[in-house]
Amino acid sequence: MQPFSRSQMAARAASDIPEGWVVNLGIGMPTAIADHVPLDREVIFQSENGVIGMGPAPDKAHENPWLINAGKAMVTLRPGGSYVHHSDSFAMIRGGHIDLCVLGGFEVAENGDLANWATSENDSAPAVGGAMDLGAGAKRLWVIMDHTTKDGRPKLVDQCGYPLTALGTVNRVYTNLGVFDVVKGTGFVVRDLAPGVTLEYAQSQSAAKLHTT
Amino acid sequence: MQPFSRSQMAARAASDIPEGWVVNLGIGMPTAIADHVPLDREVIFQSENGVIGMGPAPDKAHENPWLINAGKAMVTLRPGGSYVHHSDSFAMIRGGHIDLCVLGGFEVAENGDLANWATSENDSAPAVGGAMDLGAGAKRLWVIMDHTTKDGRPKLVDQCGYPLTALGTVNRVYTNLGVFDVVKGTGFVVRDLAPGVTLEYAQSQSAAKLHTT
Amino acid sequence: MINKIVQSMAEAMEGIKDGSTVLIGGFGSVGQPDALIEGLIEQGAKDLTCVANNAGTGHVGLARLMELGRVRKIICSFPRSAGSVVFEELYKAGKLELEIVPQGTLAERMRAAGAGIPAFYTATGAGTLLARGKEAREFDGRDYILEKSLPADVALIEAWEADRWGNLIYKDSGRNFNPVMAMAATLTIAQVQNIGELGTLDPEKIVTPGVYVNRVLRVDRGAPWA
Amino acid sequence: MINKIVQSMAEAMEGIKDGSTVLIGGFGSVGQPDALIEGLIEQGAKDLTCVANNAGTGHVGLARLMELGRVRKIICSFPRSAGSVVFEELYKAGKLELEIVPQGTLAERMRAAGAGIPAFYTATGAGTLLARGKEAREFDGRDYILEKSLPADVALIEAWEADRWGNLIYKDSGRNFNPVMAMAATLTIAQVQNIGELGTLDPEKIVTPGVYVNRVLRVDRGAPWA
Repeated sequence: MQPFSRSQMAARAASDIPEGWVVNLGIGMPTAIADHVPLDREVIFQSENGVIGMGPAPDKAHENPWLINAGKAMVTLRPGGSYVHHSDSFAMIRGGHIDLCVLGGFEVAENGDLANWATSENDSAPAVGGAMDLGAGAKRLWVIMDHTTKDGRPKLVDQCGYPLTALGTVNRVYTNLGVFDVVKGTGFVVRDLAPGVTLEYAQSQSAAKLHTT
Repeated sequence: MQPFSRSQMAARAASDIPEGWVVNLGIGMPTAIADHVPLDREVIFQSENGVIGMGPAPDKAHENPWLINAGKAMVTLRPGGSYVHHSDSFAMIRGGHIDLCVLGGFEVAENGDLANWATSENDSAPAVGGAMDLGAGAKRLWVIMDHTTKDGRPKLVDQCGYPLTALGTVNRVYTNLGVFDVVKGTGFVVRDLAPGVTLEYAQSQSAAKLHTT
Repeated sequence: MINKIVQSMAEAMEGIKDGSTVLIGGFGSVGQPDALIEGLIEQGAKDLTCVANNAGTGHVGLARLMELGRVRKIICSFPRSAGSVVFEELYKAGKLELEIVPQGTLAERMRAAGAGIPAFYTATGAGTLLARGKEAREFDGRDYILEKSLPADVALIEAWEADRWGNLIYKDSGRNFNPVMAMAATLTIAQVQNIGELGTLDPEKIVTPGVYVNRVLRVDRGAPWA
Repeated sequence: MINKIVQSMAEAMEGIKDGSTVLIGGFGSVGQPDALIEGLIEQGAKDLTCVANNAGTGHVGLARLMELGRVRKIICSFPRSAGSVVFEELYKAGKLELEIVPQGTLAERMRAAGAGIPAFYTATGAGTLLARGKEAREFDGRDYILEKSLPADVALIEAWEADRWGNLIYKDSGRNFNPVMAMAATLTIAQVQNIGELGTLDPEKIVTPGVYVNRVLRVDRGAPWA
């Protein structure tokens, strides 16, 4: 059994992004997806802080501390890129103009619910950032995350236990075990499994039914 | 009796605009006010179509057909001027950032109501333009108009008969007979009368009580 | 390679359906996509709802589209102006539906559609004829009315310069309704005077990011008519 | 002559009252008005409600203001981040009120305040913990919640260049919250790196018209810290 490495997960997600899409990548694992999209496949990466058309991280000689992404890392602007302010940036996000958003997740439910911002109802100071805006506003929402928590609990679930970020909007989940579509009325549908990972094994690591077809 | 001419009315209103105000002038008589503000008294004229810091009309040699005001006349941009789109322009208007708007009027009531867009309830296609936005949004609303209609009916009234543009927001009225403040709880208060115009005469031309002090 | 530049008017107009809501940019003739309106006349879509600041003048452009019986409804702030003869006639004959919207509310309703806001409150129009049938509500002692967003199928807009990503730069007062209309429509088609290589438009001057633009057609329009 | 340029920090901070709601621009350190925050610390106003994307890091700037007990409440989208030690401590001790707002809702609530919109509907947060106590409503079969505008007494912002009318141009990702905060506050104070003669700022590049700005202070800040 060869579960996908993080880099392989990111590459797998990247390979599913066609040219021309406007894409917002969450902080952490999602950000790595951009590294796997070749520059000649023109994908427009948008960042909440108003950068449209981000390019790769600059080399030392071209660092520009005024140009950062939502993760506060220095980035570059591609030819054709532009800047907007926060309200215009989120108008773009909330108005359905982002073709795809990829976020990390604590849990994804078979109805497409996402929990990724607070680990308990009692945590009164969780950091939500732009996750709820992206979760509700993007045309497509993919989640990239390990299939289970570090202590082995499933993260694909029949119902989220953690507080929700967005309701019913996840379309696909990339994990170390495979790729799973979230289909309205059906639930998780296996699209691909990592080499050597059987459906039975993936199911045993999930707390929701995995469908085929 | 020497009622104010239109030019004198405009000059009178212009003299009451202090340096630094952001001012929107309605189409028609209000537009003429700008001509009476000397350029060295810096007043920022804003136009609904997104021009901030308009200057005087261009001479023939400097006409620019891309640069017009809300009345669709060619204008200039002063040093320090800028452009915004329609939604940003009206955000400025509706958000209370315009110090003064001057509009024409059919009727002004003693409670500050303005009617200036439709001549009857039955006219189903009157042109409202930006009048309701300006009437509701500007910090101060002045009206410049003849004291009576062409056939002699008073335009300062106890209650508007024409459909309303904005409710209770007129602060001052400039007419050919004088200048009248609209004071909450009192009504029209005479601020100034044209040379030779008596209070009695002005009152006889009005359908609302004119107060002094 | 992303390339939103189309080579023909037919390509620009492709797929506009009968019954569409069409936003038409411009204020006066500045920023008005004259060529695209002609293209729409040619293209043939009918039963349209058109949204513009005015209801057309003379017998060209929007007025011509109306005259041809292709417009079911017009949503605008200023229907009657000098030369709005076609509107006057059709409206009087009961052949045209009209929705009058205050100019700022019109712009904001389109911005809301583009920004994912289905409805918002505004003081504009509260207590007037235009508040009829609208929900009223008080906030902090002031009266407001609820206005719904105004999304559209198509936006026809004009800009000064574009690149193949569809980024747009405007000239002087040419922005007006164009950037908000670009946000509000599913299919945004821009008529531009100039096309620059990707990367030549100053990122700080781009007002409409290409994200909002689907097709760009170069039209050497010259100056707006007075 | 309009001249919004002030010569000293004391002049910039004049009149900020106890109990004020203060907006603080920036995202990360880009566009963050560090000098003005220091000026506010010096100025002394207390019992403040501060609005910013984060709740401060380390023991400088906003964190320092909080540490000094001057902040009653913080409204932000991302309170807990690496280094938000002062926030953590005060919050745990019950010495700081917190309102968590999704980042886009935060920006839009300020834009609404600036645009005369007392409230608007959004899908962001609908059905989540952050919808508690908020009115919910369905439009076209989708759930939305009502969000109120967020007006303020003071905005502290940063920009790249200004002129004496208060027009502002930003640099790269330096716009972020600054332009919307400028709209939302009664008193907007901008810290800028450069001041140009009136007329030297490109009118097509001015993002914040001086109409929204009350005071400008030149501060040679240099590059944002990483």
